[in-house]
Amino acid sequence: MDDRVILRIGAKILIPFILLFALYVQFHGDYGPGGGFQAGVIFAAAFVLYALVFGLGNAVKVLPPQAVYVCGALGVMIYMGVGFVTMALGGAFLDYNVLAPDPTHGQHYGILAVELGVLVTVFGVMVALFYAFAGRRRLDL
Amino acid sequence: MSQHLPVLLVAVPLFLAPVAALVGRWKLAWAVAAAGCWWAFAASIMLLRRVMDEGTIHYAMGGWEAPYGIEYRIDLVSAFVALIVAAIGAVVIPYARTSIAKEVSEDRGALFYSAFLLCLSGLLGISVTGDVFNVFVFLEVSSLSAYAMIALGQDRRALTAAFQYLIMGSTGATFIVIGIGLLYVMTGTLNMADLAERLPAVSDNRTIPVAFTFLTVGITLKLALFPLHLWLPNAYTYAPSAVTAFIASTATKVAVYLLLRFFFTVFGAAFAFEQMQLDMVLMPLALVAILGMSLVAIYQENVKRLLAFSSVAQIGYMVLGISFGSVLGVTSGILHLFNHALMKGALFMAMGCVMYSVGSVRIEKMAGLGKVMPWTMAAFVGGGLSLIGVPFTVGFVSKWYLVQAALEQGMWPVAAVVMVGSLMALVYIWKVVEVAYFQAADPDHQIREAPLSMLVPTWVLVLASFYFGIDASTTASIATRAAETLLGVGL
Amino acid sequence: MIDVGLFNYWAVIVLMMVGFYTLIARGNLVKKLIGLNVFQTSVIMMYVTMGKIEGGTAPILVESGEHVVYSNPIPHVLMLTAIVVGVATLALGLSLVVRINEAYGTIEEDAIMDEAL
Amino acid sequence: MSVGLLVGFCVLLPVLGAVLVLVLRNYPNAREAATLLVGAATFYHVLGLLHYIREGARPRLDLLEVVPGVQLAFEVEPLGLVFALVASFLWPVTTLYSIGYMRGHHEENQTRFFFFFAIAIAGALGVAFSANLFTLFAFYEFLTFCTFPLVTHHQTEEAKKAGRIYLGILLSTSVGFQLIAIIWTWQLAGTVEFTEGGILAGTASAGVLGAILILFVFGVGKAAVMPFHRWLPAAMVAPTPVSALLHAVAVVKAGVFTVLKVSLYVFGIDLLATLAATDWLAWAAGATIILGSLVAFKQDNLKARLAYSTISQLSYIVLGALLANEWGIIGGGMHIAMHAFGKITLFFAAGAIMVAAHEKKISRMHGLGRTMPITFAAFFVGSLSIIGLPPAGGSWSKWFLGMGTLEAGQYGLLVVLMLSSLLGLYYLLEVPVKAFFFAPPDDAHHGPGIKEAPLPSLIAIVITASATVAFFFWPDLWHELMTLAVSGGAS
Amino acid sequence: MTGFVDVALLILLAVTGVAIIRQRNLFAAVMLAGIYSLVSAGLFVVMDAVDVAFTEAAVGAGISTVLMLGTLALVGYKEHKPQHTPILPMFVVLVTGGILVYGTSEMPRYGEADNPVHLHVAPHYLEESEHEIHIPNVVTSVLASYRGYDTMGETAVIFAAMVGVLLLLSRGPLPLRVFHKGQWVTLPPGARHEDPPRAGVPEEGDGDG
Repeated sequence: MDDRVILRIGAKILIPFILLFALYVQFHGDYGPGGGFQAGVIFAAAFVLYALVFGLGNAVKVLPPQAVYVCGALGVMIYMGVGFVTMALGGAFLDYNVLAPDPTHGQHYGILAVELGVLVTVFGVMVALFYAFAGRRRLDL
Repeated sequence: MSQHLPVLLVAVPLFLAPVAALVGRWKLAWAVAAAGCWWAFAASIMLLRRVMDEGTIHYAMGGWEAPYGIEYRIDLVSAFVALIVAAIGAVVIPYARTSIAKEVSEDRGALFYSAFLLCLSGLLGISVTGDVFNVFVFLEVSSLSAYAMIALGQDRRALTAAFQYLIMGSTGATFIVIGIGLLYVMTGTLNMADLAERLPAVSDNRTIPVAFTFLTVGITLKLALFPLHLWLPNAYTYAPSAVTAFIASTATKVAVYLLLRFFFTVFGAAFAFEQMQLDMVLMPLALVAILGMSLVAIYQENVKRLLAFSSVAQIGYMVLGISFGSVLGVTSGILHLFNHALMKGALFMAMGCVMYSVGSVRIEKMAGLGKVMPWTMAAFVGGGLSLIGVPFTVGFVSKWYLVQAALEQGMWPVAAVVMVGSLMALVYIWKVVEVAYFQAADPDHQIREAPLSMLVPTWVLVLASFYFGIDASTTASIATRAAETLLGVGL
Repeated sequence: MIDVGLFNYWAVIVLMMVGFYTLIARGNLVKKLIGLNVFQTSVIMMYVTMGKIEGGTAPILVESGEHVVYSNPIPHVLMLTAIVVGVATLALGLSLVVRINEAYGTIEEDAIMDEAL
Repeated sequence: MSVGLLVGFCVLLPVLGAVLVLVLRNYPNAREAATLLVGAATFYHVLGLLHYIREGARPRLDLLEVVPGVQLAFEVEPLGLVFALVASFLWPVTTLYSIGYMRGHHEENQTRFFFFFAIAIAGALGVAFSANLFTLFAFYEFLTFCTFPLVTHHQTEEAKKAGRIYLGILLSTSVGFQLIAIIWTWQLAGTVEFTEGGILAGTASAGVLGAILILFVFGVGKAAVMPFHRWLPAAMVAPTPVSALLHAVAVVKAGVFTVLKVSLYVFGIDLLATLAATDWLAWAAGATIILGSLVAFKQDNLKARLAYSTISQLSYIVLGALLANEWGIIGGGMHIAMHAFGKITLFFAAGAIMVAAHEKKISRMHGLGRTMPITFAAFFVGSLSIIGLPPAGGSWSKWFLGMGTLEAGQYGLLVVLMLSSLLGLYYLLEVPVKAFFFAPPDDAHHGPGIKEAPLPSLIAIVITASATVAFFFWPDLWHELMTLAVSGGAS
Repeated sequence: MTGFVDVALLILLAVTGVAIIRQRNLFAAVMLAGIYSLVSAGLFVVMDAVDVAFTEAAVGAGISTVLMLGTLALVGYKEHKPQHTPILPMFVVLVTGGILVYGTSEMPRYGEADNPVHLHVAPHYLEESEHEIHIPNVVTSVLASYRGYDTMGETAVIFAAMVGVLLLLSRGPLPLRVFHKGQWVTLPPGARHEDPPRAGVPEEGDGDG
């Protein structure tokens, strides 16, 4: 029982840091290694840790599966949405130059937006995969 | 809007895929999927017309010019293949509404239609892209969704079939990635046109032939050319009917397109046929596929399985056409790609109707169906006639060109094999027809004709396979022009 | 410094074949997927090897006056995509394995064949 | 209506008739009346074409281009008109006969019967009027498929087996040989249009052209040159009107007509005469003539005997084509008409015997002539025509054929013709002789119920028998048309 | 120095790979696969591919391992002894490997700056990215902008994986539908999958499906 207490407290301390790290990876992706994909995986890892320590039931309460699916779908839509927006603004599909008066600013916004899309999708999908596998009760043979 | 058509063709259905997954209710998801499919169909028609009028269309993604960015490069071949894929999608989707609601549970409808859209947009993406790595990405989009859809079949063997497909498909994809890598290391580019320009300078290097080999083997796995076809019969047999109809008429066709694209655009016919002696490998395999797989088809007791083996044989026809390496040969390959999509789609959809009403597609269960399900079985006969290659059907047109291509090169034994293959088609189609028309139905079974929502799409394909068999000049001239584009002659 | 020459490629090829062998020779479905994973990881190594320039550094631009050699970023980009594709395939494959196990009670190819007969 | 449209209308009329049959399926009398009327109208319009032919015109109708350079087109020329006149005249006559037969025999599925019957006539007219090899092949195959439901009309195990043989042989020869020959011709000559004097001369070596000729002659399975004759006896399981019109006139004549047409308009007489293959094939036809007669000699079943007699007689026409001189062609063309009228009379009689006396075996027909004098008299007349004795039309065509062998210096073949006629003398005349002059066997069930066949059938028999005799005295129409065909221009 | 680390890591990878083949405890094999990914991530760092290394560590060693363990929890840990002598696979593998070695034998040597691969498109990115996109990490700029369309496809791939896995695994066992007496019926949960010849006769479930 003591182990679990340590585990829980450890996790409680660790999870905010993991989330923070994920955000760092997301937004520092322009300057160092990292980006939406890695950040998404780390985000998901935080929830996986939560679910492992506090049980799937509690994890599902914090983050209902439905929300996870929505994330998975939403990210793709964000990414493609950027493409449609650039198109509406008169550029080619995913031509970020048109997002701001200054092309390099436009590139920044665009990259930020699509990385966000990647983050949301990857996070959603990874947690959804975990839920799907962990949530399936073993049927004894 | 119209200058964005190339990307919208792919992006709209791809965007609608998550939408379909989100709407939740399966009927709504179906509507979203239908919108995506029909949009793709309309867009592909417009694209084909534009390509025919204006020539090759370029579209630079993100505004980055090739080779620095990814470009969509749509020539006649691409546009034609995209049209085939989109057309089949547009026909299958109304069919799927009834068929899938029965064969797959309704609560998975939303996800299913999402997967359907992903598969469609993946296949469309492959057919219009001008970047080799982009091919791989969209190949995986379509493949992953196809694996999942196949696994939804009611028989538990659908699961093993999907797994087998996944293993072989991923192996193929990995081979393709290796091939792309070897090309890249020698040229530094991933753009097809740029590759074509840079390859001749380095083609004496051992790396390029090996890259060629890996790409060929990888695509051949996806294509299910004998002897790498092992995944196909199970996958087609146990997948839900609508999925079989869609995958059978599109996935392998797009793989054939890839083969054409790599052989003729990227490597060039001279390299593929003179340096690599491609015809020496492909032609025997194609001939064995035609004869061997038709023979195996004759002995099948499950009609979907029978048609699946017939598909492997028909793929042999397409590859045979390509292996001639001549304009006429490639024309026949492209033409058969279109024609086979029509007829196999019709046949598999007819079998879906049987599955719907009878619950099985084993031959012995089809006794007397000619009387109780006249429209379904008439559609089967219609598609079957096309498979045999009777005049006024698309199958005849394919054979006309294929035999011509063989005779042009003085290979009359090859022409004979083509004919023997179609006679074997007669045997396996007739096997089904006899049971359906000459045996009495089991009076205990209350079998009704399939609903109109399934019959109409089936008949659309049957009639199309007659229409394009009677008036083949449009398709034939497009195919000829496409072949000329690929081989770089007559321009 | 050891001159690696083409050794790197060949070592990677050996690894690839280890994965490929596991993929096609083993009857256990999970083992097959592990093999696929190893195979794909090794392909990633092949690409990354192509992008390496001796004495170069990671392609993250630094503000400095002198000339810096950067390794080729393109293979890295491609392989990021490939890794994602790999894990996607793996996830789908594993879910199929779970369902196969439920339907057949085994994940061994031979036993499944026997079951199916 | 322009002449070209008239040609199309002639082919379309039977299809309209078929539709009428479907519409009127619940009113048997109206249904049959419709067939009769449409039949008469068809003949009337075909006859209308005669006038243009005599003027040297070649009415043509281009329907559409199926593949670039290959058209679906009709063109009327004298030889085709011979066939069309025969088929369209005998159609209403056979319908008349069928009314009596089908009702007298209480056959099921009469609507389907009359429907496919009309469709088959459309196919035969399509063959007759085809302007090129493609159109000919298309209608040839069409004819095969739409006669299949007629052959298997009874849907018994026996019918199923016969249907397999029928379809199997006709399709394997046409697809396996004929189609290759057509595409080869297209490859060499660049056209498949029927042209005066042929299109193949000078395009390839004599060996290749010989090979194509062999492919053509054996590829036309409907001409029943041995060893591809088995389908014809098998098809005899069909109701007798089918045997009468289709398997004595429309289908088999479509076969020999094709051979004649190919000889005249694809090879040309001059080229044909120079090919070594022509001689060998002529002997193959000669062998079929003798063997067919010998086998007919041994048959006790009347319809089977007539079938083998047909096989033998068909080879007369094939032989006429292969003699490669004007005599032979004229004789062959005239024999299309003469044999058609003679043989249909024989089949009508055989059917009448079946309906009235339920008798199939010749050995049990002793004495029947006394109760069915008209039928057996007609049989006698028909026999004379087939054997080639006056006063029946067949003597003319045989005369020309004989002259053809002399002209060609083929004395051996002349002996063959003589020998076969002698055999025919026995195996055909045996029937009326036994019927008129032998006493009925003691155990025969020729009870008091037996009388002549139903009136409509009897009328039909009388019409064809009288025509047979009339053609002896007035063979001018056929002779004139065939002379036009070989001379190639206006009279 | 790099060369030495390089070789050492490759040898380690080879050892791990062979161990994976030989290991018949799937749990151990999965762990070894995780180690394999981790070591390869190290190799990627050595070869300047820091982004790839990061991802490989997170995915290969992280997510993949979790998913595989999740699967093993459902399907069991033991691999059967192979029943066939793997002659054909061995042959295929040797041929494939042989072809690859042949193909690489004339390839540009490892790490040289004037290889064609470094001369064509990559320099453009390294030089122009600075003012076209203005972010230092060229991998990010290529990934998200120059080849942003690929990355969009990549998100679609993972989304496809989610759709596929949910189709297969969500909401308990797939309801089983069979054709019975002229219509399609859903079987009660727990019924067995049936082969088509017997499909018309739904049996009572015995709880294992």
